[in-house]
Amino acid sequence: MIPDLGKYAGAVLSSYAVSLALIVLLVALSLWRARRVRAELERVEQRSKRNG
Amino acid sequence: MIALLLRDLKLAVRAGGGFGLGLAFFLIVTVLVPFGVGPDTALLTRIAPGVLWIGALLACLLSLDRILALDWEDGSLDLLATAPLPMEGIVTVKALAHWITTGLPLVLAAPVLGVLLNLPGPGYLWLVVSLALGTPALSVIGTFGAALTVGIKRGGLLLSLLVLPLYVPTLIFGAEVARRGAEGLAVSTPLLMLAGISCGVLALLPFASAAVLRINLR
Amino acid sequence: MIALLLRDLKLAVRAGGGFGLGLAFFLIVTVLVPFGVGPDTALLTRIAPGVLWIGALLACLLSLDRILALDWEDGSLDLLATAPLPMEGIVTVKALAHWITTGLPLVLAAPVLGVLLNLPGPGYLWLVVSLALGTPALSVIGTFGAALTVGIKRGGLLLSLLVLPLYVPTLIFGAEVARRGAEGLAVSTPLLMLAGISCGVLALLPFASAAVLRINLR
Amino acid sequence: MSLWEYANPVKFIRTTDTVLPWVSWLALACLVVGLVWGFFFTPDDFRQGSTVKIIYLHVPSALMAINAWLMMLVTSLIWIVRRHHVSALAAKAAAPVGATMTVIALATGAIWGQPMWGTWWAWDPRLTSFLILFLFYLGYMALWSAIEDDDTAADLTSILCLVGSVFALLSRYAVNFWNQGLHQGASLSLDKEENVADVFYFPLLVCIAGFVLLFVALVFLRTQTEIRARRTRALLAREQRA
Amino acid sequence: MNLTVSDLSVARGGVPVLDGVAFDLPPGRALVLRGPNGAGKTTLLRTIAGLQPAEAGRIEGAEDRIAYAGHADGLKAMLSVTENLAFWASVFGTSDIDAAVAAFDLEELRDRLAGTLSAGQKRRLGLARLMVSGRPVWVLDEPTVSLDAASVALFASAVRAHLGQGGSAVLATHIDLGLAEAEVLDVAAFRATPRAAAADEAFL
Amino acid sequence: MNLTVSDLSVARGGVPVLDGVAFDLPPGRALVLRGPNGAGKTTLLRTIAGLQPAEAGRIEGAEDRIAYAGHADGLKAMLSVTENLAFWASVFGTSDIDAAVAAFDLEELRDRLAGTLSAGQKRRLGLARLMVSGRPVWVLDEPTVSLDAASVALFASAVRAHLGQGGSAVLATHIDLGLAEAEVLDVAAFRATPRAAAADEAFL
Ligand code: HEM
Ligand SMILES: Nc1ncnc2c1ncn2[C@@H]1O[C@H](COP(=O)(O)OP(=O)(O)OP(=O)(O)O)[C@@H](O)[C@H]1O
Ligand SMILES: Nc1ncnc2c1ncn2[C@@H]1O[C@H](COP(=O)(O)OP(=O)(O)OP(=O)(O)O)[C@@H](O)[C@H]1O
Ligand SMILES: [Mg+2]
Ligand SMILES: [Mg+2]
Repeated sequence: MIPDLGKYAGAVLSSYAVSLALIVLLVALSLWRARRVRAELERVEQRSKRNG
Repeated sequence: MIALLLRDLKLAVRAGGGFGLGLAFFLIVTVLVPFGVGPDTALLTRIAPGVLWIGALLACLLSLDRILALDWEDGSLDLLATAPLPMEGIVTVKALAHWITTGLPLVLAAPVLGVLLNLPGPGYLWLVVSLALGTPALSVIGTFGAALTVGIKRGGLLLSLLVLPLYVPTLIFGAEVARRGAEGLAVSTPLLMLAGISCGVLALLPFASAAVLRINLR
Repeated sequence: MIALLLRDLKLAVRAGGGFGLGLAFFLIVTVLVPFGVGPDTALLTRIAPGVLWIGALLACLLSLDRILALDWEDGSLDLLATAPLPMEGIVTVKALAHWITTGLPLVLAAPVLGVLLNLPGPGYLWLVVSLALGTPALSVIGTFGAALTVGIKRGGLLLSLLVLPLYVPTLIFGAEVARRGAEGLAVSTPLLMLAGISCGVLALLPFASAAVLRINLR
Repeated sequence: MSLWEYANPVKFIRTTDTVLPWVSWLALACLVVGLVWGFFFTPDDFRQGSTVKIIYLHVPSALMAINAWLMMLVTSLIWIVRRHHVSALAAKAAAPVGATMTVIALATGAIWGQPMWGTWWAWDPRLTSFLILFLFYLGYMALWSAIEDDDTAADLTSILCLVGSVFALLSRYAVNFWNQGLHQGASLSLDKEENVADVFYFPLLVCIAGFVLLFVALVFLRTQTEIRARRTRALLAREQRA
Repeated sequence: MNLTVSDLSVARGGVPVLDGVAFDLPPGRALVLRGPNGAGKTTLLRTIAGLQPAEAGRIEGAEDRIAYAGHADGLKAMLSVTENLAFWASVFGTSDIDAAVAAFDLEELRDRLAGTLSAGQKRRLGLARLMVSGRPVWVLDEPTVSLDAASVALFASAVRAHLGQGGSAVLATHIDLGLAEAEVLDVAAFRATPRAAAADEAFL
Repeated sequence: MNLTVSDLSVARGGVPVLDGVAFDLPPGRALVLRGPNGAGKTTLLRTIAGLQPAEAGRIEGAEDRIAYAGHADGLKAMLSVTENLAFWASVFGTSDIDAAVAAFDLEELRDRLAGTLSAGQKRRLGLARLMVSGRPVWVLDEPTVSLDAASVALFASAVRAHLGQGGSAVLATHIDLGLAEAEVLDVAAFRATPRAAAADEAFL
């Protein structure tokens, strides 16, 4: 499946691994924080609506 | 005691003076050196262990004035002194908090910065070992300096001046371990000395710091 | 304005943060370097101009937080802001006072420290010239950083982080002048660039610093 | 309708909410297609061997690293001149993305450098100026996080961004002067003769598109988050006064 | 020239604190601000002194005419009493500090470093600075903190003398200053309705 | 256990300030120190709290029994009101902060960062710390600075409750606290005769 990368396999694979890991980390963090903040806002909005 | 440690860590994280900044300073010093001495790789390789140690030392140094001065200024130190904590405990906890926020991140980041300066392969292990052994001593000695200068407004520069000579033995043996390690030589003698200095400092200096702090408070 | 300059100088002398300390820090960094990198003379000669420049830069950096933070803490800055002085004038005077207490002594002391690092003969002149041209820029840039971080308690480390990257061009050209000078090469291009940077920074940055300070005061 | 209407936070959230899924899926598609194409279906370079595959990550991330800063510069200027909150928050949102891109460019470059130049790191001007750019990102983010008041933080960071850009440019020239480099020059320009061979070129273009879209999606998402956080704080403050 | 404040809204930390503050202060008059802790006196005074922008409303007759004294005294611990005063005198372009020294009974402390004064003595020095500023409008935030009864009286007579020379003063305080002739304004009456600050409005 | 001070001499900056101070404070009683600015109240209180050594004389019943509050409040701007109090509670080995919060009317401010409080609110928080310390002897230096009338009353009733539980208090102040039952000691009576400090004696 994986193409023959020859003697540079380590370099190529590790650079893909590092980059993808960083991207996934960034996306995950952004999504996680987006979720949390959105939930928090909803909670506060509900409450302030109830209190008038 | 644990409450104090937790508070200090919390403050370090919140007040934007925490883990990141000491590290960033370390990074910047490492980056500046090539600008100063030129980009020659062979030259950089030779001075790498020394530069990394000096960088770590300066990063430590710059954050020393946060150890006690903040608490002094807002009066917390007076209040802590009247609290049921031994002064020795207070200074030890303060040094520990400083190490966790500054020394530990430096130890972990040093290998990455070693790459920038073309540190040779076998050097990494010994660099990390020497920093792990040496930075606690730096924090404890620094706390002593901070206790000495605590009454002085913005004593940062004076603090550096007092502490730097005290750092010399640690620096010499620490850098020696890292350098010999990088060159593949035997490291046991300086390593033992470094460990000895660290243990001695950790065991004895807190008493001196506490004494000095008591004098400064009155 | 002159009153402010005189007051700052007087305070620098009295409060123990003045001429001596920056210099002493410079000295100590220069002395630490051989401990860190080992005592090889040829090696030291090669890195001498760079090390001296980096030492000067760090000595400058360490004293930056005295420029504005002290006045902020005791409320003088609020009072100065309501006084009939333009903010641009205030920051310029502050930078000038910083240069006189830190930059100028470094320029004068650099040749002496050059001896410690075996700086080669022709290097002395160019080292002094480059420092004389470069340190005013360091002070002005530093004042900008100090104005940015003035509201932040013990922002010293953050200040360094913000200011150091801004120091890069000055450092590169300054160290280049000193290094080429020491090696007997032509220095005119980096010298011109260094002078250009200094002039540009001196002419423009005070406006940015004043703007930033106004924002921080409100 | 003027463009500035999107500077209204509510309007911004509403618009981006409809756009965001499209951009995100498109980004994912481009990234997958580009990277799979590049990784599996392109030949090795005759000189660089299989390491040439790194280009699909290295070049797009390097481009985005610079462009993210440019975008922050523009939005900072907009904030200073027109004081649109979304603009300042977008700059804040973009910084960590740009910083990550810089790290990716640096890391892939370093990994590439090991087989090609025999060293992880050399003080080549291109590399060095990226390192400096990374420092600027760090300082910018640290300043944002150190100041409590939002508008003050926006003001100060945008001025830092302006001043920093000037100094970043200066550093670029300084570094160029200081050291001649190992790194190849730009060869992606459309009019130059020695473009990379087409086999590498097209997947690379797809990857670049993927990174751009990813950047846009992330900035939209993070700006929304910042707006919501800000709104939460405003609501809480109002509640507290009541 | 009067100090005229009309329809002023002030905010602190992004939260509106006072709304619709209005007063008119002719030369020779003093205005005492009262209000419970956290009412917004400090915020109002800082706004009048130009240290922070107003959310809305206008302040006239303040430009370059105000001498401000806040919670902090702005003294340099390492300068003597005389040096501290002389510095502020030359910043404000005046030169006579003797009157101020006499008015606040600092004669004996003239050559002491400001850092070695007691809390009340420091405060007296901080207040003496007002006299050397030569500015017509004094804006004072809790000026009598730490002062003993005798010093409060000294302060009251200094204010009275200032008013007599055509100056005016706005003071926030919790205690009685012995300034019977001053008008009193209770800022609690202007408490802002709970709403977002101008900076936050875009988000609501 | 009484707090007994006998024949105490205190000095500041190497200059003797008070001589022969003596008093005896049984549980349940409060002592108010009075005296003009610079009389030496702060110096005396710091000595009693053990923050500086006495020149001569003895202090009994102070060891580990004192909660001190000086001119500075020792608050951390970046910690919330609750966090500040909880920290001091755990340092002093107590755990209940709710009583203190209630006594000084801090309920609404619980989650605010201490840095965003007004001057009087900060002071209230600083005083609330006394209650969580669980110490029997309160040593307070101008505790009511910046407090409005309502807060002074809160403070007075907190002191009274403390006395009622068998605690005692020494307070320095310039204003009237509404603590009618407290004894008053005028430190001006103990003013030191001009002489050298103990540390200087060897040179004379
Ligand atoms: C850590 C270090 C590195 C950094 C920060 C870096 C940075 C960059 C940047 C910014 C670009 C885009 C420039 C442009 O298109 O004008 C680029 C392109 C490129 N880099 Fe690197 N690089 C690094 C290391 C390397 C290494 C080690 C190699 C391979 C030997 C390499 C090969 C390339 C190639 C082939 C391109 C595409 C050039 C083109 O055609 O535009 N880079 N790099
Ligand atoms: N960041 C913030 N967020 C919310 N409220 C704040 C913030 N900063 C200050 N406040 C509130 O603003 C109000 C006004 O404070 P200000 O210092 O003006 O009061 P003051 O009248 O001077 O009180 P004092 O008599 O105690 O000095 C206070 O209630 C304070 O708690
Ligand atoms: N270094 C010094 N040299 C000489 N006298 C000093 C020095 N430091 C302080 N003093 C004096 O010691 C005296 C006692 O000061 P202290 O702070 O105890 O007074 P206090 O009663 O608390 O006054 P206040 O009511 O103003 O707070 C003051 O007159 C002060 O000026
Ligand atoms: Mg106030
Ligand atoms: Mg006192």
